[in-house]
Amino acid sequence: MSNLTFQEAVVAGIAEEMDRDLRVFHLGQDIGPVYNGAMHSAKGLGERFGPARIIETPISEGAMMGAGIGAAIGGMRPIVQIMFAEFLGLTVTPLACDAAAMWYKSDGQTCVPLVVRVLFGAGPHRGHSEDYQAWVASTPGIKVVMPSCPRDAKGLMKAAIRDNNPVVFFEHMGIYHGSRQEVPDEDHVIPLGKADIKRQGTDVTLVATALMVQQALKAAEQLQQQGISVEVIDPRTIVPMDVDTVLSAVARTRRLVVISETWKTGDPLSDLAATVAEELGGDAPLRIARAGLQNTPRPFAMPLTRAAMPGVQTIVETVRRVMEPK
Amino acid sequence: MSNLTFQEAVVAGIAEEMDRDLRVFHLGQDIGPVYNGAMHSAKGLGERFGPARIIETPISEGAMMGAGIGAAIGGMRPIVQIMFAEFLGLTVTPLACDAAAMWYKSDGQTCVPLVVRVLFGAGPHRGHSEDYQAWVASTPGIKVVMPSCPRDAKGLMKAAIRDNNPVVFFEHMGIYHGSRQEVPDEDHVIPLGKADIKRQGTDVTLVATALMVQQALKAAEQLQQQGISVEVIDPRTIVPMDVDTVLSAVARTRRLVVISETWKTGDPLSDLAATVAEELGGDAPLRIARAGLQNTPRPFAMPLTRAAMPGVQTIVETVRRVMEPK
Amino acid sequence: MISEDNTLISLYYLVAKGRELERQMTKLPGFHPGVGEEAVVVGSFFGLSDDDYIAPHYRGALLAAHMRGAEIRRLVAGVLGKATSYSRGRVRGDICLPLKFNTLGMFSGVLGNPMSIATGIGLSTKMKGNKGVVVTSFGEGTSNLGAFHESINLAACLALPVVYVCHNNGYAMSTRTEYAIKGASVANRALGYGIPGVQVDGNDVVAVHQAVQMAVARARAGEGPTLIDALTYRISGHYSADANSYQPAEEREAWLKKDPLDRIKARLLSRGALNEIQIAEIERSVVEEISAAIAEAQNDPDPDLDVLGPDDLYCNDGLGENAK
Amino acid sequence: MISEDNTLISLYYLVAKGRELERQMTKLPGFHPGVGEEAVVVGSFFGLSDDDYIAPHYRGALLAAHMRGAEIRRLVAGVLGKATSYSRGRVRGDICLPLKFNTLGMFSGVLGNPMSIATGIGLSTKMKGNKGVVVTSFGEGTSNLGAFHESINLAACLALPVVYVCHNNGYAMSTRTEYAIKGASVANRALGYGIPGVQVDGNDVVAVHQAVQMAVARARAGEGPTLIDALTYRISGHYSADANSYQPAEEREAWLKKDPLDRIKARLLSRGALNEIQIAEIERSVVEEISAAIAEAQNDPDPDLDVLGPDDLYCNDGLGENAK
Ligand SMILES: Cc1ncc(C[n+]2csc(CCOP(=O)(O)OP(=O)(O)O)c2C)c(N)n1
Ligand SMILES: Cc1ncc(C[n+]2csc(CCOP(=O)(O)OP(=O)(O)O)c2C)c(N)n1
Ligand SMILES: [Mg+2]
Ligand SMILES: [Mg+2]
Repeated sequence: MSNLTFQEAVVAGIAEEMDRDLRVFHLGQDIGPVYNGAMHSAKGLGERFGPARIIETPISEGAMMGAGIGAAIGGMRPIVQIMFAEFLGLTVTPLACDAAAMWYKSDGQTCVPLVVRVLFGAGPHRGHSEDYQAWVASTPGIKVVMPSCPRDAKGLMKAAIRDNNPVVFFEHMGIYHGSRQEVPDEDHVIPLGKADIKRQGTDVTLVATALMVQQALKAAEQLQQQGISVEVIDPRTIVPMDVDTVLSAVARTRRLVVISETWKTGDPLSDLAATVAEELGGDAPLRIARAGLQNTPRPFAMPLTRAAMPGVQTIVETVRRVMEPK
Repeated sequence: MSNLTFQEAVVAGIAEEMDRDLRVFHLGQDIGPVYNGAMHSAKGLGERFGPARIIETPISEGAMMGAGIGAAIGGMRPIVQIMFAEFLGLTVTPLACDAAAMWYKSDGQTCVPLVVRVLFGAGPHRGHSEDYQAWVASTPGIKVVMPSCPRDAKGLMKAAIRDNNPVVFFEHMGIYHGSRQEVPDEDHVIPLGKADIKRQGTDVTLVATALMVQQALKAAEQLQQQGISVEVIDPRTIVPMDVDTVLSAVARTRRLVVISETWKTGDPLSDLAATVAEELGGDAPLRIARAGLQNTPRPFAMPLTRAAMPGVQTIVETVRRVMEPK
Repeated sequence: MISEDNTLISLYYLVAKGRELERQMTKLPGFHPGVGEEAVVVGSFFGLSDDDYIAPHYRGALLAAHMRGAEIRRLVAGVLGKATSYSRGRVRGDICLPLKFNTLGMFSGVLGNPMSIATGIGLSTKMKGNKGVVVTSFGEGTSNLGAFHESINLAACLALPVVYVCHNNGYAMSTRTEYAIKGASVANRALGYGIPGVQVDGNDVVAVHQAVQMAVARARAGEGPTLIDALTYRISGHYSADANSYQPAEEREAWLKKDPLDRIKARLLSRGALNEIQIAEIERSVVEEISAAIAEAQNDPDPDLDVLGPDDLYCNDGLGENAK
Repeated sequence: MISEDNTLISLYYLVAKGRELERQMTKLPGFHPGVGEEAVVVGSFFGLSDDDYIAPHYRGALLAAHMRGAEIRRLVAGVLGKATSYSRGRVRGDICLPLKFNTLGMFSGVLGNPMSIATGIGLSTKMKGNKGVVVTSFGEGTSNLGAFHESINLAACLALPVVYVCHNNGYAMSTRTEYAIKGASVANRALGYGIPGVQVDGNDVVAVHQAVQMAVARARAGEGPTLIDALTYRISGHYSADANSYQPAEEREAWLKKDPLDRIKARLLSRGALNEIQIAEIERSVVEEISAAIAEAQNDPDPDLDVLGPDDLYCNDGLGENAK
């Protein structure tokens, strides 16, 4: 076990995989030993693996993505860092239109083992917080990972690197250099597509990702005091979504709360909520409530940024809503 | 009244607005009098308005979008054609990251009256059928229009051109040169954000857009024979979504069916289904069912293309599903 | 001398085959034929090794894939969406090619993607140190896309073994080159990237072949990418039904006089490498081969619905290793 | 002569003001200061008319907006997210500027967008036939983005009145220019678009001003865009906390000797346009002005939650007409 931050856990996972598999390499802007990547997202990798495997590029996200896809076709296992999720739009054309379709459309002639790293989320970095997760999650063939803690971050990164499909790996800036956690040193791989129940509960099933998981756990504490028992499920992988775990949970509680840091339209968790309504809706009572990012561009000033996204208070209120009879 | 195809109706709407407002112009690839636009999407406009207002560009979708945004800031009212929705990824960075946010973030210093035209959908053109509607629908500040018939197409295009916000206008290739419809000649503007009830019904509320509306109406006929009365609602505008019309309808029928030609994850109609579950779910019975595009890239061969998307048969079965007790 | 004759004969044979293929495919709806541009295709992809990769321009793509070992019948089946295609009908075979022949096509309809992806394949061959190269081609209209700029600049910075060949064929759909490119040439753009930019007569298959092979040698030697600007002309319409009436008669006439097939033929005759009878024989056999392949493909069955998947959306562990 | 002196004095005054602004702003966290690049900013945007538009590089953006009439106090309030900012705290004011001064900033954090949008503003001024021009600036690192290629090519094809000025300051974050650009210069890239590419000493405010004004005159005359490659050096770190230890000492020393502020000062002194006392006076006043503005901004209130909206997500009919 080591006591790591989210950032340290991600980098540790990458380093272990680069040791294990010489085909794995990292490509991005300013990820070398001089700058170590935005927010130290590649800390130490340049020094340790050198310029042949930690490759710096000009500012050209589209070509960087194409380079990752092509290198994967050519037999390597690239990790491409697109500094911020905000820049994903520059890369979706090669990633979503071509790479995501290659395994299926080529009928198995090629796979694209590619990891795409992006920073996102409201945090110390005052800007670049947009996630645009719908842009990658809405296209079949791309897996999307969004961890909420250091332990998951390392295990999921290792799984993403070993996966044979394009995987977009979201790293939340609000928890990046935050609280540490004991993370296994030995080979610790968390399969993509498996949710984790972060807290047991009997009254309400709450689903959230990344920073919202940490907020939800705080809210659950408060609600416990008020006699409401909240189960917190972290899908960890947004695509593929572990629908079964959520369905069996809500089948028990009959109450689903979805908390998201992104906009509701296009949010993969909205699709999850719709699926729950389809599968479990009928004559038996079923309550669903969602809270997400205010339906505007993200405002900048700190008080506005905070008020525009769900906080502990909003989460508590949303849970109380599904507890009231209707 | 004139008897027009979808393509003729769209072009007529554009021509009327270009006559009415000299600030309106059209920019795109091969939209001039020589080629008249892909699938004749700009038929006759080049000849009628000349190269000063029908502006052809090199293949550079990103710059074309930037050009439209900038021209709008500068006081013009551009219509930019991005030939196929499949190319939207090349344009979302200026469109979604910047243009969509300008009115809100500038606190009203500028608006961006811009229309973006895209062709999409399974049709005669064997390819370019992807819509990627989630890429534009998921970002607040962009309006998204997806008409299902010539009459709506003209009225909505005129409204889109008069709107002061970025509007992405989807033109379905499967109905583009299809059946004609009587379209008003006089000033016929259909407000964005208002759904249209294409068929009255009492048992089930069905929501669909574009080609799926036409399929749904056929299915509704069949179901009528089987004694099931289906109400077909066409939102016409995907963003902003006319949630109220759908809610009051489902409040009556307690049964919602959503039929979509796109993938479920990220589909704005999935958000609509989730909202219905939130608002109307509770102790009273509520049934929801969805059918969408198979969760893979779109296969090419005609039999596969057809089987991968909802057809009349799938729609009938989906409606029957919500009629069964559960 | 003999061996040079053999090369010329091979080049001629491929140009003749390409011409017949494009000619016959024009009769199918929605195809984007490359009549008149066969020399660029053949010159670009002739003489590569099997480990090399190619990412050809969509126009002329079938000929390119065939040069890599793909069967014409199965390629045409791909255009028609038949079960016998290399993807079993999953992808449009007119622009998307079988990767098992180290041949990358368009997995979507978006121009530019093959340029950046081919650049990445070049990165992998460089990292693996196996001296493999990548030859990719595209149209002059496509050179106005950001993908052109970013890809070539990245290849230049990392000294990647990639050769970029432009089909400078005068048009992008109906848009004339001089309307969309104000620079003196596409080759000029190489100056912005610090790599060689070479202009070549795209209707002279030998000239294209030599220029590309020089660039390939440079790439194999680790000296980085080259941009080749092959001047040619689109005799075909943009697609089957396009009458390309927008091409001025004189312009068209002038280019018809420079027909790449006639030129390589004349060269062979003047060298005495082949005589009229041999040429007539070759062209007859080519017509037969192409006609037969297309006829077979047309009679091939449509895919069954089991081809739909969707259970194989992802490449699951293990599979990836075996996949090409 | 007098009038020329006056121009020089104005240029000096702005460079001095810019220097002090950048210097003091460096003390705020997360700011991207442009110490050493003030001459490019001042030279690019001096002498334009109010109807002209500018879309400045994010580095040095506050000085650019101030040159258009924006108050420093409110601009700084924008950096701090205060209620008194031009957006009431809705947008990050370090890179996003008040459009009411015909000054376009970044409405997202994505480089390249201002280039293509500025190109479109140029299209509108051309269509309105009002002889307005657009001057936009960006870094050499940004010139590797597809947006650079597509925007300039489009402007060239449509002969748009846009001047593109590159802050060629040696670095993109920690990436050295010679690593990311193998071409001899950024100016070279103009050859690929058939427009003039002009290299200029970016630390000579007069030289930058003259080069830009020549390009502006060309644009007003309907002769289309120009690319200006202004060679300068980033004395600051990439952002406030960046120690830019990666800058070799000799390189830095050499550039410090070419300090743009010292150079315009020396010029004024040698011409006798100003004497030491006057200069000391000006610089004292500048320090006071900037210090006061920043202090005021820091004391300004945070926005109330009513600034959140979200009811004004869209510009509703009518409003658009009145909007700037
Ligand atoms: C990004 C993108 N924009 C537009 C199109 C539509 N389109 C298909 S072919 C073509 C012309 C391409 O011109 P060029 O690159 O010169 O190749 P050519 O057709 O002349 O062989 C266009 C505009 C596309 N497929 N992709
Ligand atoms: C598309 C995009 N890629 C990367 C970044 C992150 N980033 C911010 S500033 C910067 C360096 C820009 O270099 P340059 O254009 O030379 O301007 P300079 O910082 O030197 O003034 C980078 C890479 C970004 N904001 N946008
Ligand atoms: Mg061409
Ligand atoms: Mg720079």
